[in-house]
Amino acid sequence: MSGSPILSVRDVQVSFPVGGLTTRSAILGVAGVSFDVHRGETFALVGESGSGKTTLARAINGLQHVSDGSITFDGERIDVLGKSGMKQIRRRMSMMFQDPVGSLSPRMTVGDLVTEPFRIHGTEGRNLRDEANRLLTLVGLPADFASRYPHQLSGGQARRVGVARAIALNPSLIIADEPTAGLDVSVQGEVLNLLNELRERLGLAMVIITHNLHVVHHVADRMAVMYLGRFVETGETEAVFAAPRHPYTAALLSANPEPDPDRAHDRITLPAEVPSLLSRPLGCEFHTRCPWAQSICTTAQPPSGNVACHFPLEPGARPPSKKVPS
Amino acid sequence: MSTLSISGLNVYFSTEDGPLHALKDVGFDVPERRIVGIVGESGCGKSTLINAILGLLADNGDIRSGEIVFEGMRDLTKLSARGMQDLRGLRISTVFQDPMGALNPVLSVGRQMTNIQYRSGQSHSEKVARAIEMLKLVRIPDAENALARYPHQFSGGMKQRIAIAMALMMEPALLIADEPTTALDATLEVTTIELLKDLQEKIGCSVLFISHHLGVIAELCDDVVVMYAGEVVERGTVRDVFQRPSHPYTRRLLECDPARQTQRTRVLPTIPGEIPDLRARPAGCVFAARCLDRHDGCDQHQPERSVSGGHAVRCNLVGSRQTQGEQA
Amino acid sequence: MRSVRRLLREPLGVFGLALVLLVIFGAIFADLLTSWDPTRINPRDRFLGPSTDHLLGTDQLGRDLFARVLHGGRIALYVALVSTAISLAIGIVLGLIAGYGPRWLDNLLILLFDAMKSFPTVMLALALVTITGPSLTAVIVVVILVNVPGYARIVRTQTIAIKTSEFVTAAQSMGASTTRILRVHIMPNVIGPLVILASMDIPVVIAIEAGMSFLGLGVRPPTPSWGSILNDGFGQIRETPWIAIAGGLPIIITTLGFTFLGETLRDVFDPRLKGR
Amino acid sequence: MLNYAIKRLGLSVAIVSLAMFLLFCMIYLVPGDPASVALGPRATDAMKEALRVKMGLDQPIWVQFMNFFMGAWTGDLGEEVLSGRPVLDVVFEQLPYTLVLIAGGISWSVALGIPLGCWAAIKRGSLADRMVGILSVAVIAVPSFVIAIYALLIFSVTLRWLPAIGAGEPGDVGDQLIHLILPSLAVGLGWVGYIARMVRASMLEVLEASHIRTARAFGLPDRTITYRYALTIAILPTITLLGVGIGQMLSSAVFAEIVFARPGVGKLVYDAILTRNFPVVTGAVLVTTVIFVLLNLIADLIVGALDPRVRSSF
Repeated sequence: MSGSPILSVRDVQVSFPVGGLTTRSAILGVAGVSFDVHRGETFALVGESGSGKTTLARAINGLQHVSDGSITFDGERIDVLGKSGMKQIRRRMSMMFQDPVGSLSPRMTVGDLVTEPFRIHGTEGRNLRDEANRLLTLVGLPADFASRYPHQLSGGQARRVGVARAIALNPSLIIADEPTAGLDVSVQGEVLNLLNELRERLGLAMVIITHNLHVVHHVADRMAVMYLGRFVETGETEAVFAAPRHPYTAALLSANPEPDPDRAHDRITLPAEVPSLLSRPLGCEFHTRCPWAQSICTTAQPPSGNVACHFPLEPGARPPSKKVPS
Repeated sequence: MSTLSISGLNVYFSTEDGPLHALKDVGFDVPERRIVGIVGESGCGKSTLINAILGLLADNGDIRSGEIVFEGMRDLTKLSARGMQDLRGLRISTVFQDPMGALNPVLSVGRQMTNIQYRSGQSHSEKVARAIEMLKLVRIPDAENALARYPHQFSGGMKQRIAIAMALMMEPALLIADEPTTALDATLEVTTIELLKDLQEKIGCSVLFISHHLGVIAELCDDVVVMYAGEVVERGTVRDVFQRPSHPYTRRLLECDPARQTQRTRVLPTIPGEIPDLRARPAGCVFAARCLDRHDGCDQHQPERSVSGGHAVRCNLVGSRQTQGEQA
Repeated sequence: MRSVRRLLREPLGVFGLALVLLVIFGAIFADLLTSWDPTRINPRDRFLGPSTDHLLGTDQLGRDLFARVLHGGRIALYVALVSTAISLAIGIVLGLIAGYGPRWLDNLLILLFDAMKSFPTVMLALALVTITGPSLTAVIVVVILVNVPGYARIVRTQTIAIKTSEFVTAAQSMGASTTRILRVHIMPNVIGPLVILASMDIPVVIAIEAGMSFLGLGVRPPTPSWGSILNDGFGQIRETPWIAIAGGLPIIITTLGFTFLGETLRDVFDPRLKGR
Repeated sequence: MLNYAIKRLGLSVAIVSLAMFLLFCMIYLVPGDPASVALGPRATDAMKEALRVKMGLDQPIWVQFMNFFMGAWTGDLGEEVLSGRPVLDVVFEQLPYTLVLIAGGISWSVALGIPLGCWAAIKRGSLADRMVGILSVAVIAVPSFVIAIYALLIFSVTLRWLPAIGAGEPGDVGDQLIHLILPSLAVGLGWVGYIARMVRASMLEVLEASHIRTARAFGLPDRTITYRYALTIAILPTITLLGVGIGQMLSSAVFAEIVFARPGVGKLVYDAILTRNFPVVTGAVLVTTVIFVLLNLIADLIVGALDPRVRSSF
């Protein structure tokens, strides 16, 4: 972890207007998060649907307006850049989207798709056909795939094309939104291995957005867990997996059924539903579902830091008896 | 007696490029009061199997041969549309994957729940009481008032619980659950599974649970059926199959699940290759092309061999040669 | 090629294609197919019934109806082609602006389309022609006014659907310019279905032209048009019904032909559009 | 729902206002002088000038527009050139005939179209389905005036089953109904096809929805599924389509009124053009436009009231 971080996010907020003509207000999709990503590192953003992880990723990539805070990429503040400034940044920061096939333009061939970055940023005397061959080889696809259309690809193949597009311009950072979504288990590994291999070979930094904790365990160096647009816990992946300190992280980890029928399931069950962003709970926003919640949690905001909790868990902590409301 | 007993089931679809052999010699039992999981990746024929059982195959689908015997007496493949309809909802119920689309958007939840009791012969108020009872059972808050609301006023998790309530309302002998938790978040997924298990014990029905999620199957089910390319490649109790997988595909599939790797690794196992084109099935073993242990004999047909008790594997290697997995 | 083969396997499509080819052939080779002049008046040959000499008979001025029908086809096809092409061009531009432009402009354009659509077609035509007087141009203007809001709306809906799709977001994340996104990612996905829908609108265009000419608001006499033949015949429908039949038959053949062909083409090329 | 209704009403007012503006632009910006048009080619310059003053054409364009606009909203559509009667009265006198004609057309299209569409959807892929499909597109394709003339030729002139002209004796409902059959069929036949197609398409879409699969899996009888679960949803876009259809039926009504020599707004406008009675033309266009927008509004409100997703949003 030497040198300055490639990406530095500070107190970033993203708000959306809601309501009709009379009742206009705003909700916070991302409610103030900070983190750094260093060169050659993989950072994972983990959260369930509605946690704001995708919104955050789009904000970093400039696809979403940042309402407060700052984003610094490679020493340059990018949340204030205009269109042309951002275009220069996008040569060095690329993004992969959730839907493997749907993120590929349906009427373009694979060859056109993988060389699209060059068409956008100037070819600089490159032979596009050679580039297409080079990129397809790099992601392990035969060169004759260049003439295929997206609907003729399997999910895994389409995902590889997406990776090829993302690395075309030799970026320093890739943001991957659910890179394994919609893929079978046997194919998930292929994609993750490919990303890992490329990250090592090309010295990339990566931000992976996912709801799948098992994926995080194997690919990320550090991770952050998001709940209602905030980080509830940040840390080294191994440390978080070994001993989660925020109750929500602990619940998420225990909610992951493992393919072993004899493994004891000491599960932390979360009562109630995720609160609506329109009416954020007071105090600690997790208190409505937290088995450990005490009276202070309903009034005071938890301390900021790596673990946003009034009472961080000790290793191996169990929920307090069975007074959990059902 | 088994609640459901399927044997030698072959299903074809007619397509523009010729007949597609979607299910080949599928056979397994769903014993009484047990939860049987079906696991497999996309294209393995899980959905076709459910539709075949329910008599809801698409127009171009056709059951060429085989039996689906329900409660030891009725062969569902020979049942008339009317006879099938009489069973559905009453003796066989289903929960589908998509909680958003599973309920009719223009009818209130109460209306939908009373409508499906049309065969109960009870008065309207009794039907309403039954509906409220079921909603309470699946932990819908404020069940009395929930009846007047419409599906779009519930969250995804709640809709799926309502769907489960509707499926179990008539206390069926068999519940078919088609990936009911796939669209839900992890924390919701486990609560839904636990709910399903509780209800199954209360009602005492059998469950056929379809999922691609190995962890969910391991946790919920008693028995498991592993499918690949429209064939049952292995079946047995969850403990046997997950702890002593005998088919190379099952073994590799289990290895691929990142949850199985407790040690952190940077290189995850994969299964290179694709499933074969079901319009031109290979003559021999359907997994041969991707199998690391294959030998020349794999290109001929493979018999079904029982390893022990109810643990059956469709593979040439089992019995003839010890495989790596069993040595370990 | 596969699509063409599938089209030829559909009896209805083949039937439609045959009718359309018949009409186009008749219009192109009108001068070779008959030696009669469609506009020459022969007072001595008035109201002649169909015969080998006059295949469809003659009208109240003694003009050969077969010749008038063939030449009327030219007018109908000309109006259909020109006005559809112009409507498509305007509709695509307005639709892209509404779909991809700022929200207020979208709202304004949608309101404009709704207002244009809220005039009953024939009423609009009547009002317009009252001022400008009947002409072919007036017919084309009416067709454009009628078609553009519909096309623009379809393009707008598609554009909005596509602009939030992941592949467009992906292009934006690579830094693609607005023109590139419109040209490379949106247009190719919008135009295909639109052209099919527009081809299915050709019968409507032909009906508008014939209808306006029937009311005397279209082409000026003596230029032959199917609508004006129908009008000539309508006055004498009790005495000499063949004139009205001669005017109506080509309209039926053409509209049915284009419709059957269009329906089949749509099913073959883009089954998603079914039921539009 | 109330909020939705208010919003939808506001939109309708905006559409009518914009339509008035467009009509104004068309009249005053398109080459041609309404005064000369009204008086014909033999009028002297002095006569034209006098009429121009009378019609307010000598005033600045924005004053003209405000006069036109305010007048239109308050029902003052000007006066008939010759008789001096208010245009609104003249139009309203003819309007009932046209509305009856359109109501007849709608009756045909609903009474035949919905059952046919349903039937085709249920018997999907059968010969009956294909026949309904071909007949639907055929009646949509053929213009209504051709249908009107051929129907006149066959049923009135040749077979002499039905009367050819007029709206029937005033006061004699039976006679009026007999006179209504052919014209309303000409107006509504195409819409039988439209409605049948729409009902079929949306029925098929709904029948493929997963909640219908769920309903089947619960063993609900086919009749319940088709009529209570599917048709209640499939009918919604059909109602919207009917709202749009009324606009086109207004157009077809012009032809039907001319062909069958029926009184009505279409006939009124047609005659007004021949006599260059210009204010009547614009007045009739405005009235029909307002009716069209109004009926669309009603259709949307009905759909809103039937769809709980709209009803409960505010």
